[in-house]
Amino acid sequence: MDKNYMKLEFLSKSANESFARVVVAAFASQLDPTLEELSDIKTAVSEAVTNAIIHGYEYGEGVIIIEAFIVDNLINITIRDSGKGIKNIEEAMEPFYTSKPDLERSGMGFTVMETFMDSLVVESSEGKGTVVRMTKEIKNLSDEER
Amino acid sequence: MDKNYMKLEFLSKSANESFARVVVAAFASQLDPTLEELSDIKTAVSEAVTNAIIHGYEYGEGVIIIEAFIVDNLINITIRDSGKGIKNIEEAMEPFYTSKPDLERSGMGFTVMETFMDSLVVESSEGKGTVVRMTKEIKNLSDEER
Amino acid sequence: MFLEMEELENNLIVKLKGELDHHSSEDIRKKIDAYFSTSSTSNIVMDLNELTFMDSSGVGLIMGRYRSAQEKNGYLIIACDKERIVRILDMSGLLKIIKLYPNLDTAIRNI
Amino acid sequence: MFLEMEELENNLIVKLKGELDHHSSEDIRKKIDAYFSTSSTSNIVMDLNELTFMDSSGVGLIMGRYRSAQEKNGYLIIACDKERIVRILDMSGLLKIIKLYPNLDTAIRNI
Ligand SMILES: Nc1ncnc2c1ncn2[C@@H]1O[C@H](COP(=O)(O)OP(=O)(O)O)[C@@H](O)[C@H]1O
Ligand SMILES: Nc1ncnc2c1ncn2[C@@H]1O[C@H](COP(=O)(O)OP(=O)(O)O)[C@@H](O)[C@H]1O
Repeated sequence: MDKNYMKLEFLSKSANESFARVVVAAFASQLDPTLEELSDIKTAVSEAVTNAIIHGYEYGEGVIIIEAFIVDNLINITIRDSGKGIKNIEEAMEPFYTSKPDLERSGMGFTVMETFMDSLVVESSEGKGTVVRMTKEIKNLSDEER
Repeated sequence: MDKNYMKLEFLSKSANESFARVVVAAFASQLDPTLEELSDIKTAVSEAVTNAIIHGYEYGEGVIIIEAFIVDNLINITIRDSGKGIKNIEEAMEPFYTSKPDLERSGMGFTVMETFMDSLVVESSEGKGTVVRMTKEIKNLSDEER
Repeated sequence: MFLEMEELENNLIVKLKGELDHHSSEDIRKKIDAYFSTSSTSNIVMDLNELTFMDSSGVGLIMGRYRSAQEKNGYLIIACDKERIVRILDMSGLLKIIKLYPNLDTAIRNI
Repeated sequence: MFLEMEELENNLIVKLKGELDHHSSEDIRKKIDAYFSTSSTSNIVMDLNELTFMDSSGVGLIMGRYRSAQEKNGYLIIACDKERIVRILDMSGLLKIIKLYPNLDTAIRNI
């Protein structure tokens, strides 16, 4: 795969969490990733989309936008909401930090994204929304290495 | 499923034909369709996306946009390109009509869409592009009826 | 998309597996044509029973190979009992000119 | 997402199957809580071996049920040997306070 691009918009409904995972996984599968790499991507996307629904839109109506670019064997994924935004990004990204412990959030979302992807950048502005950018290189293992 | 919406944009590459099918099928599966209904939708989407790639953009670069709405148990799918458009829509929709017999097209694309979906509307303007609108009601059969 | 080809007397047996759409049919067409054009066989038997998806691009692929066989004074027959695929073949008028058998064994016995 | 619950002596055995995310965990939580709050059992055994997906929402679900068990002076243990899920549990510090066994049989024998 030389280059490819897709953009997906959908409503901030929790039923769309699994939909978002399937879409990004189907797109990423053009790079012939291992099952492990595909699960890494699905997990990271799930975290970011869930955050947009719970924290960004606080269960209200909103649109979530996922963009994914493929260049050679790198996949670049951006997940964007126009929700309430994050005041202190550094604090938000700390393991175990959550602003919604009452909703049984673990505060591990960003940590999971960081662990499973190669890079993670979060941009946010209060009242405007949040953008999560992640990249992952797909190793393209030969069949024996899998 | 009360109401849901998604919009997908992607490049007019033939490798994205199967990607588009997976995305629409994953979205439609929220209505709990039978395998048969899901295949109907996948086939119709495949025809419209293939047409955008071959006829709309004539294998050149372009963006294809799919929108899907769910309202109760109806799914409404729109596939749009900004390609060369269709001069005579009536003729184009006739079974066996193809402008590209040399490419081994059968001229059956629109007929397949009409057969597998409940409704099909095609809008097009030369030099601007084509919009294909299709709907299908998902019967929500009980387990015994499947 | 997988493709298996095998010669049996005067017949080229072509087994298709997976999803046959416009994208995959381009590659399949080239492979069949490359094989068939240099093979001494003149008939083609297409086994579609392991396809999990086919749209009208499949019809174009089959029509094209039907013509290649005709050019060698041979013919093409299809092995398929998947309802959905048979429906598309029927809709396209292919079954008026091409013989259909439910499976490869029956197709071969009736060549 | 499927859920199976069964009482075994003082333990509520909870088997989760499918994809455990924020969406499915809401439903699962309600069902476990409704059962456990009226049950005479005080421990929870969570079998995660048939999960095909879990993200950090699963961690929240498990932490919450761990607390419910504590409130009944019981405890929660996990049966799981899926590497990816164990990794998320470990990352979240859950394995410092919750015992993990590779499968349900071993978990039950060691309650
Ligand atoms: N899209 C978002 N919009 C607003 N706030 C967010 C968003 N994503 C994350 N946050 C903030 O960052 C915190 C940490 O996020 P995360 O690590 O995913 O943990 P959790 O979702 O379990 O709270 C959240 O509790 C929330 O305050
Ligand atoms: N998106 C499109 N843009 C431009 N022309 C189109 C488009 N879709 C269909 N057409 C025209 O309509 C004709 C019939 O389409 P179809 O029934 O799908 O058959 P086929 O794709 O096999 O040609 C095409 O040959 C083409 O001329």
